[in-house]
Amino acid sequence: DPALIFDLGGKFDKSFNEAAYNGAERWKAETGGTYKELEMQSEAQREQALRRLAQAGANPIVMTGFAFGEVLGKVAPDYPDTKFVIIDMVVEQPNVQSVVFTEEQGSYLAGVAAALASKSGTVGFIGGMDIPLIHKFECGYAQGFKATRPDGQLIINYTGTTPAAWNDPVKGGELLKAQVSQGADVVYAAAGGTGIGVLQAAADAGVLSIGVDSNQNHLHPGKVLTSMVKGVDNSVYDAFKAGADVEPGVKVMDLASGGVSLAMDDNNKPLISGEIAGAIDAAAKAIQAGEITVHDYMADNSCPVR
Amino acid sequence: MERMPKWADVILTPLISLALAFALSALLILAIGESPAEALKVVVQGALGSSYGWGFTLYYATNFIFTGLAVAVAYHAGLFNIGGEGQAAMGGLGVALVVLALPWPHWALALPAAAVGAALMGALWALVPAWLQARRGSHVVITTIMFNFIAAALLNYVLVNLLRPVGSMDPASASFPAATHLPKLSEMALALGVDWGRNTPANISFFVAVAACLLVWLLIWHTRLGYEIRAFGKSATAARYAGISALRITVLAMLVSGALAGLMAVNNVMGEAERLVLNAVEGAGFIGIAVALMGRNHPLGVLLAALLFGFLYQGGGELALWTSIPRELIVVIQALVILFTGALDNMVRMPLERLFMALRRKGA
Amino acid sequence: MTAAPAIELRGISKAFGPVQANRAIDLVVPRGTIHGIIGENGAGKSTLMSILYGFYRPDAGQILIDGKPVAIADSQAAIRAGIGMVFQHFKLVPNFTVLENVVLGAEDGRFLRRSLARARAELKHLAAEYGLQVDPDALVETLPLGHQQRVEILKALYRRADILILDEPTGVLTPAEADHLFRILRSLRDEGKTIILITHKLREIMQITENVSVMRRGEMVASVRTAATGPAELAELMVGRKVLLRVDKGPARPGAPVLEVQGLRMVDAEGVERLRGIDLAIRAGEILGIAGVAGNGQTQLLEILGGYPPAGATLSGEIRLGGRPLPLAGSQGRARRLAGIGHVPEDRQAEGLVMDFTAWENIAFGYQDAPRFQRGPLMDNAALRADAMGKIARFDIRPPDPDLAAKSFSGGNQQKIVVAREVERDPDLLLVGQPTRGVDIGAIEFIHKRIVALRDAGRAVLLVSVELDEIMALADRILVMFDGRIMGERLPAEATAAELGSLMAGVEPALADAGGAAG
Amino acid sequence: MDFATLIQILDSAVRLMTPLLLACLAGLYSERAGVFDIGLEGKMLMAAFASASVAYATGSAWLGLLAGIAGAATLAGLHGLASIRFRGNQLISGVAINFLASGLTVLLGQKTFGLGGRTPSLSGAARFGEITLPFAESLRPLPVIGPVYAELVSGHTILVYVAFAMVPLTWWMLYRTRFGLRLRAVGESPASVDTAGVSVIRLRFAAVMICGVLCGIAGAYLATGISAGFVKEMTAGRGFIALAALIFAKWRPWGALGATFLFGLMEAVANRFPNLDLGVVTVPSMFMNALPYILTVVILAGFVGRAIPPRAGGEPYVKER
Ligand SMILES: Nc1ncnc2c1ncn2[C@@H]1O[C@H](COP(=O)(O)OP(=O)(O)OP(=O)(O)O)[C@@H](O)[C@H]1O
Ligand SMILES: Nc1ncnc2c1ncn2[C@@H]1O[C@H](COP(=O)(O)OP(=O)(O)OP(=O)(O)O)[C@@H](O)[C@H]1O
Ligand SMILES: [Mg+2]
Ligand SMILES: [Mg+2]
Repeated sequence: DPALIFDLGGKFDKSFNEAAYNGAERWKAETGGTYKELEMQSEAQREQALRRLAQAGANPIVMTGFAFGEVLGKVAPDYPDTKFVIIDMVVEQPNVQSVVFTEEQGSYLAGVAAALASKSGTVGFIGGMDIPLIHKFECGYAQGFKATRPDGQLIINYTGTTPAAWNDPVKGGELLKAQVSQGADVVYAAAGGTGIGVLQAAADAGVLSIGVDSNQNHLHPGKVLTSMVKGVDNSVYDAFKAGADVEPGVKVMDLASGGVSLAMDDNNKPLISGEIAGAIDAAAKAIQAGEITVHDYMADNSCPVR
Repeated sequence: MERMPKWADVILTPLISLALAFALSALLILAIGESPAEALKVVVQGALGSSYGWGFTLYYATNFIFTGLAVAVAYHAGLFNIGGEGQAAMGGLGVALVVLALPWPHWALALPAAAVGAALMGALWALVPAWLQARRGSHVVITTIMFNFIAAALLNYVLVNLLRPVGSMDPASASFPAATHLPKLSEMALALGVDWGRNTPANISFFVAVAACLLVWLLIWHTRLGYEIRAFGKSATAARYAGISALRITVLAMLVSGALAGLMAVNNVMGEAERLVLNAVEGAGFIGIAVALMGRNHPLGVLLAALLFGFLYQGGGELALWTSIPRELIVVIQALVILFTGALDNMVRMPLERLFMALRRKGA
Repeated sequence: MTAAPAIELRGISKAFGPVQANRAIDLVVPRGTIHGIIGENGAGKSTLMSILYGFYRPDAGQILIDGKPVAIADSQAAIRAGIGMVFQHFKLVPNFTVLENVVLGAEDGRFLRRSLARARAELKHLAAEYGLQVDPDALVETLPLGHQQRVEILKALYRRADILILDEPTGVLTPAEADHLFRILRSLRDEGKTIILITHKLREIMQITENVSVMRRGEMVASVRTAATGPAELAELMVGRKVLLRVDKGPARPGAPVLEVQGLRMVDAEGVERLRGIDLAIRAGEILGIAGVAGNGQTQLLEILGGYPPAGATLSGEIRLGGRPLPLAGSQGRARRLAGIGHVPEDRQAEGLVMDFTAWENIAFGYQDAPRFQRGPLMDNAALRADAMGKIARFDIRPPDPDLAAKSFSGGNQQKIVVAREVERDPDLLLVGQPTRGVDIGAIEFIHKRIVALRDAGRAVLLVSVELDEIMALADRILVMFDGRIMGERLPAEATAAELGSLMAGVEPALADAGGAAG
Repeated sequence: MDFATLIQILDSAVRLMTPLLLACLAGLYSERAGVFDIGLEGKMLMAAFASASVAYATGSAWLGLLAGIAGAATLAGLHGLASIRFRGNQLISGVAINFLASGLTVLLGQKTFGLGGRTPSLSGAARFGEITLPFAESLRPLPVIGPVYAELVSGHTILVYVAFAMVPLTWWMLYRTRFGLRLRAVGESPASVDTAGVSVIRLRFAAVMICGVLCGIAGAYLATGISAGFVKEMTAGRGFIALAALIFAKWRPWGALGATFLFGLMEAVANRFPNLDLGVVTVPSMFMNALPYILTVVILAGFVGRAIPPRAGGEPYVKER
């Protein structure tokens, strides 16, 4: 059986753990198979969980989150016959598939959409903890926004420095209000449970928000401009489906492969004008064609625009 | 003459309280539609049923011993140190800086140096609140809470901007060199020819923690400083009469307390993760409060309470890992254990006392 | 009125855990009388009265008021039955005003304004009627103890108490205040109120009571008419053996000056000058007594000499010990002890002892760094215990259990622990504040003997006490302090209580002796 | 900074301080009566969960509020049972309550809604809406007071006004009523209250239950006022900040207003100026986020003297040992 390990945020984090869960459930529904799932309780359990699952014969073992990288590098060689899939991190081992997403590309599109949907010319970004991964989102978003609206204003907030930063909808709402009071009328939230508060407050304040990781358009129909969807669910689904035949190596999930995308559905249809849809499409094509390169914050820890 | 025999007070009362807490937990498990017997089996099996489980239980217990001792030492001086979380986090920074700064040839050299680094950083993080309390009267409860947040911010900054290897996604320091890896208890057992607790994080720091218990016991009850700490904690006016300086005791007690909390990093950062990650403390600082209070601020009590919490933590982890019971159940069980053994203990003690008094009267 | 007694207790028993504090006690107090109760520390006096006041519940026994059995489940019931009580340790809220304290629990209605207004008027009336003046708006913690006691009495009267219990009321009073209190008690009695007075002072029993009951170890051993007995008999009944009621001491043989104080001034943190230029000298082999009403700077003088001036105080002047000047500033407690100054502080519970420490730990308190208590880097707990065992034996500290917490000893035995510690160090100078406050006569006798023995061994003693009797009996010379100044010096043999009393009140007697003050 | 920005920041400060103020006043009642309470966090969390669940189930924010109050009051009763009736250690009891709430909310939430402890988002009458005070719009054009009234004073949920009204009410209760007199007395000297014929246990229980009610309102505000639903651990340390504010306020109602306003204000400022550009360097976001805490320490050290807690605080009332 395959197995799935969720990172510390837990499987209902409204973010990528939940997406992974959804992918696994879809596989289960379609194939009628069973899988083993584990939620991390503490840092020390990572290795324990990996080893126990490997010993129990789970294959492949999928895990979400860069925090597993270190441990997986240590554990994978001990179980050469087991396949491991790690999401959001590259681990170079012969039996590991590393799935990474080009969040900067999806966020670029979100920036384009925000730029065009904004009437005021000011948009916002609200991140959870100030960590490199979230800067990747921020930087892609900023690039898309500035490319579309060079004179526009971008307001950036991070919620905190403790794990509470991911679970503080009250603070998320307040940050949104602060950004709105500075003129922002489209705000992109990459902040887990805090983002729920951002989307809510945006809906209340009558401004647009952009969801993240999963499709969050349905949370406030007609008020969420779009969501930057990371295809974690698909990756998990694919891995489960491939079973023991998962292909090792780095799998880059980018725009081209549909790994990242903007969610379009009935909920946000009224918000996406032809102009916006066109611009998003154009940008997506340009990126796929290599005409636009979206700078990856992780490459050099800096962002060309701010 | 006491109301009841000492053994009844220190053994019987907590055991009955514990039984009550577990009984209530069982009801709760029933209420959420699971089997208490099954859960109990998983917990006990997972935490104590194998050398493997022990390897985790002891690892968690080690963390809690350090933070529990930290709270206990401050408590003896009448200070409530809620800052274990921040101090332990800073201790982690101390360990990382020491280990990464020099090419250590052997762990036996790196361990003492890292311990000093951890203790110094932890102590430093307690120093400011201590000094402010003694000199400016700023309540140590507030300042240590604030310093927890400040430590988190500082660590966030240092890990993301300074210690993170280039190109790494993970807000964590580089991995520590292999030479500085501490011997795991399993490796030590293997050296003695025993196959014990393979691949578990318990490491030599456990002995450091036990030694710390002993040292704290000596400090508090067998040194002049300990005598003065206790005197000051029990009666500040009497301490003045005896020429005991409030500033000196407050600062020293908090330094020792902070250093103990900081030392936890030897276990989790150096012994387990072998690098510094964000939020490495994982709330052990707060559990230390419960451990100290339940252990009645005595090192032996702290040791036992830490083992109990290590057991619950590991057993609960297993429960969440291998059954469909959510991990929060174990938080509730922990809460009930704290409540019954620590706060509702008189609910058991009072009737017991009456019972023993009645028995005695009949016997007399 | 003569028919039923105001109070009748039948077979009252009370145990605190294993301690039997009261054992089948019977007591009858006729209406309109003052009834004394005496007994050693821990005899159970306070417990018995607390039961009468509904603070504790008896394990067995019956209470009759005016011949009718009443159930006194709590203090509310006692108050309703017309009982008021002034506790040994006052039950006042320190940071409340006098008015708030009086009103607490006896408010009229939900809102305070009415209650406070009525209490203010009533207080004025009571003050005038009984001479119980206190500022109704003063915070209780700022009042001298004598005034706090007035507040307690006012509380009882405000609640229209018919029966008033006073538990060791004179322990905190100056002689003048005590006289004043007794006048009040007499006038209350004359109005038909019934009063129970607990005291350790036989003189007071003889002076004011009609009947007296003696308690020993939880039992009522005797109840007699005061006129039919005398101090010696009472003392013997109390202690169970013959007690010396006078301090037995020979003439002093003073030697070289040990302590010289010159121009000592102290301004406290609030900017009030508490000591206004104190000059004094004590010689080896003499006891210098300082008399004065509490609150006239004696406390501060002792604290400064002991090396721990009040926080934020500014000091000036000079203190020399054996000719060498001592530094004034900072916390000098350790240094003073090393220099040979022992100190029995005024407040044994707050200063002299750590109440949660065991007896043996307290035996080293303040001397924890003495070399003989150290063993390498550690403290030599075995040596401490051995030392404690010796002191417990020599000072007859009861129970002789070094592992008992200080708070579990009775007041007298607590004081013995402190005295044993300070006296046995054989200091060159012993500072003693209120050594026998609240202590029973057996223990008083013992403590006085040890102080005299120290003097006879050629040591200097500075004795501060508000008990004029104690000063007169112990001191070789007497200084009287008033308002931070030395008002005059007298020799005990020549001084009269009246003369000292007026000095204590700040009044120079007509024949003021110009060069009186030492220095 | 212009006037409009100032108003916006103050407006945000008001919203952010409200849960702190309620929790701080809650703690004030309890601690003034001599019962320490580090379980404010847990009680708020429980209330937030209960109110969100019931509001979702019934569609009524008011029923949610009642449920929140009931949830917090249950935990308060537990605290009272442990620390008053059974004379247990008040700090331990508080710690236990925090753990209990943290676990129970998620456990029950998962059992009920299956969303990992989250409740579904609330909308419509299941939330407390913002109230526009009379004349807010017509007064808006007036200089200064117009915007102050229309933006700052008007436009909050009812619970915000309740919180602010609690300050004078608490002051009045504490200093002008019989109950307040006894409450203050029992925290300073329970024996005085006892010998005055008033039950210490009953008084303390009353105080602890009031504390529960106020924590209940605070929690309901978090889940059904300022946001729309429960998220696990959503109190995010506010109970501890409220405790800090209480000490800061020296256990006085108006002080509580000031202290919690300061915390709210600092958070609002940090939210508004996330990247302080000092010309040469830009202060990293981490430090802007920590700024409220750093400033608290500075203010505490610089301006606030020793805070003396109620004398009998933390100690159970024992008359027979
Ligand atoms: N919930 C709380 N509210 C306010 N203060 C608290 C709370 N919990 C703890 N404290 C403070 O923390 C300390 C608790 O520790 P401890 O029981 O030793 O008290 P303490 O001896 O009164 O302390 P202190 O030395 O400050 O007088 C107390 O000082 C108390 O004021
Ligand atoms: N609350 C209590 N809990 C336990 N024991 C107590 C309590 N109060 C008094 N005792 C014990 O009961 C006995 C009688 O004490 P009580 O205070 O009545 O004596 P007393 O005659 O008033 O002494 P003193 O002259 O010192 O005031 C003592 O042994 C004392 O230790
Ligand atoms: Mg203390
Ligand atoms: Mg007594």
